[in-house]
Amino acid sequence: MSVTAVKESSMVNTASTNGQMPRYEMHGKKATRFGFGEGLVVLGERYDNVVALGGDITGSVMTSYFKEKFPDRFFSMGITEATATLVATGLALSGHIPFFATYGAFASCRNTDMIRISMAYNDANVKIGGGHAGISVGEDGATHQALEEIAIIRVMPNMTLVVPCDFNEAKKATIAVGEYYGPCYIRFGRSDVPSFTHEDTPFEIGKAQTFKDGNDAAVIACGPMVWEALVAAYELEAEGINVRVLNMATIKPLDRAAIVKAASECGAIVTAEEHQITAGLGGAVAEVLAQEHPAPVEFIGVKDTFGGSGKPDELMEFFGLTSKDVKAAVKRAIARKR
Amino acid sequence: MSVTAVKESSMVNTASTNGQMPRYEMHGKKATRFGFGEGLVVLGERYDNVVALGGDITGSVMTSYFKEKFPDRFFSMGITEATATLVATGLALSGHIPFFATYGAFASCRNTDMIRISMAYNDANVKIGGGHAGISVGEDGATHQALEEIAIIRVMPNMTLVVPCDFNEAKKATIAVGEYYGPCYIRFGRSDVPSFTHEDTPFEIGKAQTFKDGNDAAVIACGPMVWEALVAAYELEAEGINVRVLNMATIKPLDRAAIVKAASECGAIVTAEEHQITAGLGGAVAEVLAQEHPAPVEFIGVKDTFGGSGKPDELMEFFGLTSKDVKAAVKRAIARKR
Amino acid sequence: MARLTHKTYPLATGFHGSSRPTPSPELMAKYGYADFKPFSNSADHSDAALLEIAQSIRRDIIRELVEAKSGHSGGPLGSADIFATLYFGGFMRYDVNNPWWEGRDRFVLSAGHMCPVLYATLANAGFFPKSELLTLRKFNSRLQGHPGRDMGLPGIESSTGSLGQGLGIAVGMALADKLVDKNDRRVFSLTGDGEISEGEIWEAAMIAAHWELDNLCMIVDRNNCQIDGRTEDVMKLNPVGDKFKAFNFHVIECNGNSIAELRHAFAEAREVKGRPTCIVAETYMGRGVSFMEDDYRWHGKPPTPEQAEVALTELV
Amino acid sequence: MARLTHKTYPLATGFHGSSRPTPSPELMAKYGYADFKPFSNSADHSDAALLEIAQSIRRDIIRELVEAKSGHSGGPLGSADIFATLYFGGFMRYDVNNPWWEGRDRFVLSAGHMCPVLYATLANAGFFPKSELLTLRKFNSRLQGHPGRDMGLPGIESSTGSLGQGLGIAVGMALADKLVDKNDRRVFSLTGDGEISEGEIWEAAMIAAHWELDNLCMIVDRNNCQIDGRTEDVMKLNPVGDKFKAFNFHVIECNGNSIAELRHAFAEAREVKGRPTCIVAETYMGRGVSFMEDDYRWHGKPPTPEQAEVALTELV
Ligand SMILES: Cc1ncc(C[n+]2csc(CCOP(=O)(O)OP(=O)(O)O)c2C)c(N)n1
Ligand SMILES: Cc1ncc(C[n+]2csc(CCOP(=O)(O)OP(=O)(O)O)c2C)c(N)n1
Ligand SMILES: [Mg+2]
Ligand SMILES: [Mg+2]
Repeated sequence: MSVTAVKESSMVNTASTNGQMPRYEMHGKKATRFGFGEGLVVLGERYDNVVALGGDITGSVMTSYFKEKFPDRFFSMGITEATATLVATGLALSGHIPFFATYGAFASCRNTDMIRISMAYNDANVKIGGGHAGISVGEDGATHQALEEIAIIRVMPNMTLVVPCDFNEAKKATIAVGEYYGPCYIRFGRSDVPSFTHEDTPFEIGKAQTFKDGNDAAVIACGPMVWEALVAAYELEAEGINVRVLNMATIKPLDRAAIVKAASECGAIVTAEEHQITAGLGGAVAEVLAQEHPAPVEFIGVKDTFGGSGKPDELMEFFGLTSKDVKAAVKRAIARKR
Repeated sequence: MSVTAVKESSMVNTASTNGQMPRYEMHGKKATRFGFGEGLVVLGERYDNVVALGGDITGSVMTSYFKEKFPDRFFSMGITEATATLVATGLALSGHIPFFATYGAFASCRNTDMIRISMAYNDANVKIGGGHAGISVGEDGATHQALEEIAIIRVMPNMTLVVPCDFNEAKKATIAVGEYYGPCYIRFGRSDVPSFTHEDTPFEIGKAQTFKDGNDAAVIACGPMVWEALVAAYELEAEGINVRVLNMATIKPLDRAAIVKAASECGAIVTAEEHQITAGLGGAVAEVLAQEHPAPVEFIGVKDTFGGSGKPDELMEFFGLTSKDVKAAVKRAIARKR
Repeated sequence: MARLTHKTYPLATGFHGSSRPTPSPELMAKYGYADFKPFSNSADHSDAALLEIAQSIRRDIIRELVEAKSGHSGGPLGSADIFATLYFGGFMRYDVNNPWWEGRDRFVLSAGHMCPVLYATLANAGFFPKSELLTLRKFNSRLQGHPGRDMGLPGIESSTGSLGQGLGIAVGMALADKLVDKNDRRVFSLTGDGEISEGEIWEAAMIAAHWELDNLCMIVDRNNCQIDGRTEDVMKLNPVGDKFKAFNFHVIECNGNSIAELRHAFAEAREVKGRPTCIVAETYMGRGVSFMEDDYRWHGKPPTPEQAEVALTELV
Repeated sequence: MARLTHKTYPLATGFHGSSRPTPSPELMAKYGYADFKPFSNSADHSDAALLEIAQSIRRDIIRELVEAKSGHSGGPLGSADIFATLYFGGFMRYDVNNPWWEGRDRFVLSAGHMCPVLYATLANAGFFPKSELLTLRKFNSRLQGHPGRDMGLPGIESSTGSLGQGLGIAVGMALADKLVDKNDRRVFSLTGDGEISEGEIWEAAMIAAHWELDNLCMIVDRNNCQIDGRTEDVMKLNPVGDKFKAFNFHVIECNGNSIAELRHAFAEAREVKGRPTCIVAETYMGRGVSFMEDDYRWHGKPPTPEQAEVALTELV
């Protein structure tokens, strides 16, 4: 199917979907880690059994806010990600709600056995915050650019995994994760990214949110890629292509119904994540579709390579993680419709 | 599509595929770990820069064979899975070919950060052997039943992941992995499982092998589930359903062409693995199909729960990992064909 | 301000839809389990009384294992005196009728593979009927091959089985008690000696000392054995006491097969202020069974029925 | 029997299809890099000569960082004397014209974030032109924010950046040299002090001592600082020397900002037989720059252009 053909066929749906949803606009930029930090403070204010553990980078992952406000409920663990996860488990098995945050590379990899056996198999109410997600970390380079957490966390039974899309959602998601029972992982980023959701934008663990309607194709995205998807979708609208944008903030438990609905109503899917293209959100979506509603999917993500140093924007472009890439993927996906 | 309809439509293909391939028969039972142990000895005989590291369970993961034969090239690391992986890296960066084996739960989870940064990012020629794969471990219970390695290893760039199906293949795969450059993980099991491949059965890293032809559906399996798939396929043949069986011994790099071919020629796929149903072989197959050839897939695997103690057979049945389950899944998959 | 609580004990989920295994009446009769009366927990027990309990635990370990046909004999037998002293000598507060009682002291078995001794101890204390010991490692048993909290067995505070993790969990519990809830509960944790080659043991030790968790008492079962051989051959651990001293623990070295020495050790640990305690308990693997004693090959093997019979006659 | 070898050095893959960044001629002129002559590596250097090299390294660290606009100042400046002594005092064998020479001694920077000092050291030795220092942390630079072996920078033996890993790699290298290849190469590794709270450090230490790797010399940069504050506040590490002694290391405690003491330490380490050596080098974070010295807030910050100018005038 040529691009022209795409345009024509997509015209059919334009009227029915246009203008039904509020258009998201960027209102400033702020890293999602600040939402995590603020959300944790809200939890600290609400519940006196919320505690936090530090991994020597409290000022980077913003547990510093909690530490300042609730010094009696903050405990430094030094640089011991594996054991900090265990200490958190001990706190959880004592009825507390411990948050331990560090860079995602270490929050998901240095302690994987601890997440599996002590946290998940125990069904312990531990909350892990993984910061510095994705290659938008920038100059620190590959070792610090966590691109594997979605695969590692979602394969673990009992785990809940949330990847908020902007500052506001990160704050809401952190609070929700704190109030939810069970072992949870929340993923957030270092660099400033567009803020576009509002205090009243709905967020619920386990529910995808439709951020833009459309039936020509659907982009299922998480984290800051949701904004890139929206930009792509708005631009494509001008070309007469109506793209649905789903914010899949919860990777586990996955909103399977929303994915199947998107595939059956749109017939073509694009997934977008700041993560390896392997076994991540794209993989999760592909699994659901293979089981319930086969459909063409184009994957946006890092193509099975490590990151590297550079400016965040430079890297996002080099690794193909911009709205431009989403746009091209949407066209490829539509061209694959039958 | 009803089962009757399935039978009728599948009849069409019977003639063209029947009898073209040798029928695999069980010739005894032997755990794949013994193949790993023997393969490692062959490597030791061939190359004097092959060395092995022990993790205090050499008699369980059969590095004991190498230790006995080449005591000067075997080094005990105590119980330090994370650092054993690092020591292996140092050996690899010195031009050696180190094998470190322990239970898969610890070979992939206790050292995940080390696999990611020291082994994979370094592109170091380290070989990890992960034993006690799957719930067929039996009585030791959930902590020791590794069900997450495929997801964890395949998300890492540069890694090669091999999951042999029986004793003979485990031996061949171990030798191949030793002679192949790059960071590799080989997964093998504790309990005796049917031996059915032969010395001359082809094995190549990165290539799927067709173990049975058929065009009504294809089962893509790895590890001991390949045998379950064959049993299911032979039984279904008697019912007039011709099932292709692919032995996907290499999960990474994945033989994408074989998967696409299976989907386009059979139209319905079943994946079977002794692994979580999430992000494993099923996920890998679903990713390829979503990108290249959408098709219905039924997943056989552990359904996102932890294992537990019991006899291996009892557990395989409870967790739905028998030929009976594969058979039912094939019928479901065919029923979903359009 | 509120406390957000979710009911978490007991989980007891197990294998959904499957029933628990039950031993046959014949088996129960064979071992005389039907009319067993649990032992009490009291500082008044004589050393001889505690030794008797230790031997009862040992006999139950043999019975568990011979019925399970797989599992770990050596470490459990070697550490039975530690468990008898800790659970029955008045050093740990617990209520078998209310196993999740908020005021209880807690025990985390870091060396999860040694669970047969913990299960036997709990049964001897009356946490659950002894008959259940005969379901060890069977499908859907609450007595998993390695402790599984999902099974909800009273007295099991945490799943363990991956070496080096339980101590960190115990540190978290001790931190919760001392610094968050500010109560006087105590936390105990036992590690194998091979286990202390895991780096997380040293991370946990550093954290416990940093936070001055004097309500934490860890015990190292120093039996000089692990799976592949003698510990000093597999991975040199000595000097164990000096290591924990350098990590700012109060260290007590004692004969871990002597009830009298263990009593002193636990009593001393209770008085220590400002730092956690590590009891390095020198034991013999397989203690009490002549053909198992001090032999690392018994780390992870059950006795045959014939061996079990001999063992039971020795363990009186 | 054969040796199976695959060409592995240099990798130099980088970002496929992208060109390397190059600093402008103006910048090179500003720092006088064009006519720099590398320093030699020799036991004959006086202490004063080595100190001069250390200061040259320090100036280059400032230049790297001010151009990169991000990165770590404190640790690199504090440890420059260690690098100057090790690389230029005749303690390490290497050939800048044949960086992957089989006979070379090796250095693994376990504290990967401290790479600006390693890069500056390598440039001062002539492994690559100084101009490349000005590409630190830029897109597709061989000078990654944390060492990346994929970039193929001469002198970088391993990717590092996840704390606690480099030492284990160094142990593997030392094991390869001493016990497999049976040659006389030596391996050095530097860790931060905060870094030693990672358990893998203690696993690696245990393994090194078990295998009596006297060809391994580790250095702890004991600056008492880490990101969140003073080490003893973030996680108590003292007594550091006793810890390594209990882990069977030969321990040398010295002033890590004294060339004379460092020389003695490295010379002593070379003579030790039967056990690995740990040099606990007491340093000041940010050493040499008045407004950075002993201040943990300079762990991971670059100087502003104004601060850099002041720093460069102080570092003469
Ligand atoms: C992380 C991890 N690695 C390996 C194992 C396998 N394993 C179980 S017990 C054991 C030996 C433990 O030795 P020790 O602590 O001395 O116990 P003992 O043999 O004295 O009972 C090993 C290696 C494990 N359970 N967990
Ligand atoms: C495994 C891991 N955890 C956390 C970090 C983040 N981090 C980088 S440097 C650092 C502090 C290290 O302290 P120290 O070793 O004393 O180095 P110094 O601050 O003295 O340079 C931390 C926590 C990391 N790089 N790796
Ligand atoms: Mg032992
Ligand atoms: Mg420091």
